Amino acid sequence: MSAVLDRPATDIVTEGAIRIDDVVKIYDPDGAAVMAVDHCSIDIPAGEICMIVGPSGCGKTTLLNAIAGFHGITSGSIHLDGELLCGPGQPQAEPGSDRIVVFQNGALFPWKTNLDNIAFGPMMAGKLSKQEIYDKARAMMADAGLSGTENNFPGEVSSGLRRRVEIVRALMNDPKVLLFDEPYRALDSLTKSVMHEALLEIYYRNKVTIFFITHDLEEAIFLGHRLVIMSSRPCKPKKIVEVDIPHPRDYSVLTSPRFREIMNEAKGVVHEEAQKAFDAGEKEG
Amino acid sequence: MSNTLDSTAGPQGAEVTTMTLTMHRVSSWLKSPRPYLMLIGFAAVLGFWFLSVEIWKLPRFVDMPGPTEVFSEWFSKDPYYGLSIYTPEYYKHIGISLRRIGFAFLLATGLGVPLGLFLGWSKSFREYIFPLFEVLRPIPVLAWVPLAIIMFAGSETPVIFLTFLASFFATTLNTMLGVESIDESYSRAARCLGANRWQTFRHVVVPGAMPYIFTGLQISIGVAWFSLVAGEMVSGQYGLGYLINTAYMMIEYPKIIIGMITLGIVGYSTSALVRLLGDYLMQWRVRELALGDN
Amino acid sequence: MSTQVKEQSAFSGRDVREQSASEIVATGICKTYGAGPFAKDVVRDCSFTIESNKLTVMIGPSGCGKSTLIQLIAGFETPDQGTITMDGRPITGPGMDRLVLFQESALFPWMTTYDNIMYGPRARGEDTKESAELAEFLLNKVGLEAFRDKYPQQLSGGMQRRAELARAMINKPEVMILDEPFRGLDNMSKELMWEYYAGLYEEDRNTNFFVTTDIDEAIFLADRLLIMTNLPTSTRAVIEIDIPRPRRIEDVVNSSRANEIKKEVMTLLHEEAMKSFSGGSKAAADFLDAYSKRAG
Amino acid sequence: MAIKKFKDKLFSRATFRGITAIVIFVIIWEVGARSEQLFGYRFPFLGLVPPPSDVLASWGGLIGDPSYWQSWYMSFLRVFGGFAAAMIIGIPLGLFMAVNRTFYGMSFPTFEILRPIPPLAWVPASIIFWPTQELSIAFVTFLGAFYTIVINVLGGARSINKQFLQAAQSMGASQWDIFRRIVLPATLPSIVVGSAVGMGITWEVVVAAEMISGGGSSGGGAGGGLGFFIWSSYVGGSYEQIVVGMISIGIAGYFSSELLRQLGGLLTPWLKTR
Repeated sequence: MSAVLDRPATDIVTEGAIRIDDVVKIYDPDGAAVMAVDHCSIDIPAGEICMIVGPSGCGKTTLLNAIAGFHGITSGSIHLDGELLCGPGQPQAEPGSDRIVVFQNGALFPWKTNLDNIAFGPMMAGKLSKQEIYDKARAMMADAGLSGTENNFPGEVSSGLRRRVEIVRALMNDPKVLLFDEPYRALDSLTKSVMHEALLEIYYRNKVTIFFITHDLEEAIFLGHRLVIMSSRPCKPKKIVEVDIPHPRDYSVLTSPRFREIMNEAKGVVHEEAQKAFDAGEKEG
Repeated sequence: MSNTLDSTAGPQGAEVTTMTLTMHRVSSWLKSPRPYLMLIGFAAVLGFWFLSVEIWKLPRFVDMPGPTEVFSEWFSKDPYYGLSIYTPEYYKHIGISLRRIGFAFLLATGLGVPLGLFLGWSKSFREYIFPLFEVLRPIPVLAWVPLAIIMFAGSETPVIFLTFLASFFATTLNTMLGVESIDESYSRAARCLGANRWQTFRHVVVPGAMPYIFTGLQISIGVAWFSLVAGEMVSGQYGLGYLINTAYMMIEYPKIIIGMITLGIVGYSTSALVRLLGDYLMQWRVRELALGDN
Repeated sequence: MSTQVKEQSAFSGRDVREQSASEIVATGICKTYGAGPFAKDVVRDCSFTIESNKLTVMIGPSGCGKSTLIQLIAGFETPDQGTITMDGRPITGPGMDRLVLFQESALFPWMTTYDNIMYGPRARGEDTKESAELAEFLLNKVGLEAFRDKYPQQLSGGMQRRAELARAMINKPEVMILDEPFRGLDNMSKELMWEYYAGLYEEDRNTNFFVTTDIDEAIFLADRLLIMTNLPTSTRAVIEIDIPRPRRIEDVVNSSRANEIKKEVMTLLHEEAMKSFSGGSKAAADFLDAYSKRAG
Repeated sequence: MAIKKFKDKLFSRATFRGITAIVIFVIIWEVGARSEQLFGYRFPFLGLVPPPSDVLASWGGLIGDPSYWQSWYMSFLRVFGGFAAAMIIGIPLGLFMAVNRTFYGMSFPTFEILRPIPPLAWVPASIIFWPTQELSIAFVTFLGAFYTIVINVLGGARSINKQFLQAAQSMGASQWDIFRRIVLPATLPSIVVGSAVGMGITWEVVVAAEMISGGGSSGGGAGGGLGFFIWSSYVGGSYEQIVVGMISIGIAGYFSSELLRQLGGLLTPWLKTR
């Protein structure tokens, strides 16, 4: 099976290619320099689901924050569709609605209803009328199976539902890239499996580039076109695994032989890094 | 984030109307031992007061006014010491204290909340102002009394100033802590979604700090009463603190106790009012908490 | 199956034959919380057996009454109807013979690792040399000797769970009850913990009762698998997992037997989700959503 | 390492900014206070306040004055006396309320009804009741810290993670052992927080009580203290000394809280590891 043919996404999507080039990030909290990201280069074509796999606290989030523009990089450069986000002369990217983050613990505003949360981005941009925005928000909620929860506050609905609202909130802004920071970490594995399918469902309808951080290999293989396995601290790509299972995927994939093969291929590398972190007794991030 | 029984109770909870909810709470409260224990507690305190003062006449208690003396004065149409729920003077004291509290509290909230928000929001503003704030804060509000009398003319302004000062510190500090407590990912999310700095402030910082602001206001109203009473006892005309102090000087002891009880009731009511306002403004919290409650 | 083992178990220092029969039987238990309009059936007519010297794993959708069942078995609460017996005697309250390991780490934050492990013996007034030696032995066993004077907050998630295992083992419980003990760990540490815990279990084959929502975890660990229904909870099915021990992650992951079981379990849980949808559980709604899409 | 950190902090931008703001504040105060001399026009409010330079001079004169230090001593004695009493009675009471449901049901509503009455409103009643003025001040001081401590202990003890108690129970711990080794240490952080807040209130109350009983109608005789020092300075017209007194109380209050914080840190070493 050829990897290229099995990516229906890439030939349609033209925007959202990320080029991470030789990025280094050094933290200097108490005078003791800590290298979080070490000469990291990743090339993500538009419309790809790229899974970044590595043990907790290895510096994956640092990379994500650099793309989103939450903090700067020490050297190297990051481009989005050929345009410089950050690099020489511009250490920190400007956060913008073309790259939206879905946070680890969720960042729906608890003081706004689900509908207001989803309408937030366009309301801030102020390009559409309020009526148009809310119509669009309602329609998108209905598409994602969220009808009936419009006037609930995020704290009133299940955690799985909250995650879905957050993804819809991001998609309302027609982003080029979605950045996921271990969003399903706190969910139990049954709910998590449901969320994976929901995410793919949404992805098939709105093909955007997805940069997804995880430590869960099964999640990574199930969702991703490609796995970038990171070494633990400082963070650096250690191995890249192509997942040549055709999309659209469903849960039967999990028990397929090819899935197992890829799992085994990746597992050795991941295990080694996990063992390192396990023995070091690092606190989890 | 735990998916325990409580958090899945959402949909059913929504169908139960407020009415049945209240009914159920009341009936289960009446079925529990709590109201009866509460009555026993009250009876014990009142009984001890009554017995020690009026029946046993214990050594130090004899000088104290007993409950019958206090309550007969308080509810008398023709009070012996001239103060009861039927005399306009009683309401004048309450009214004046309330007016002072209201003025000082509104002023402290109006200045303290914005200041606290900016202190929490802007790092450089905090670095300039907060140390000064911290230098002034350990000075007890009441140590300002003489200086306040010197600085402000008349007897009304110093009292209001003292009350304001106490509230102001509590409000500002809590508001600042509230802003600092907001999870960074909220403001990051807002910026991701294209909000500018002002929009982030308006849609994230202000509502996010709200729970802390209201905790601060609860404390603020408490310390406001605290310093108001002190201020009224030292200087000023009328007010409940003044009532208590003059009653002591005129040896009209039952009035002291009436003043104290009134203070308790009025003080409790004002803080309940602040709490209600908080609940009204923070529907999202009320509804979240209600889920875990039943 | 382990009754033939003659030698002492290496880590608990206890003769394996001593604990031959610690069986817990639950018959027809019901439990309702709340009253009036808030009454909520959590467990209804639920029966199951935790067989002696086996690792029984209970799996069910999150938010079903599994944690309630643990409260009942541990004796912190009593069922409204039905009986739970241990070796024929009814369970009336918490007891030393049944030890619970909780969902989130319940290590006492104000005690160091060593003091935490020593808590049980000290609480019973057995602060003896033997206990201290056993504590040291267990510290070594779980690889925390270098962290004996650290507070729980200074340990990683995986280390906290190991410390908690040691704190439980020092009390030599007849039955160990584990309530989603590895929840919240990242997946890699979790898999390492599975192997670790399975290794401990394989050493002396005590009666263990393990509750989880993770299918892989359940299949990897279990001798017997109890599949629970959604609210109100009762036993849906029992599956004997005949994968030979000792088990290694790679072997189990690749075995076709494990895959077969996984499919079976997934189907059963799916049906549960369908049934309870009318009950209005949000978790179940999520399930139904995803599964119906998969079917259509 | 520690020295380096301290040095970094000392010369950081934040320290510089803080000091700048305080210096500006003092300058404004000085200029404002001397506005009548400097501009021939008295600034509102500030124009009536003694300038900091005079305050400093007056303070210099007081350093050698034993009666000034006597005031410090008296206030400290009252604060720590009242505070210790509040701890000794408040902590066990709070714990008992948390442990015993019946007692809680009986005492908590009464407690909540009495709590909104500001401690200073108790002053006259207290003077009537207690034989000496010293005791009545002590009582009001005690009351100030008492409510806060009880509420914090109660809240802390009632919010203990249920799993801690269940874990201990299933390991065969007795009720007493659970109380001693679980409830007590788990409540300790809230006790520390409660006492820190209580300490602040204690200073407020002591100062006020000293002012009211000393400077008010009751004819003095309470024997000094910093609150009385301020009041007598006011009555005597030496305004610089009022400010000296205020600053002294500020310093005293700050050090008492700091002492408590350090002590609390020693008692709860596990919190530092977070």
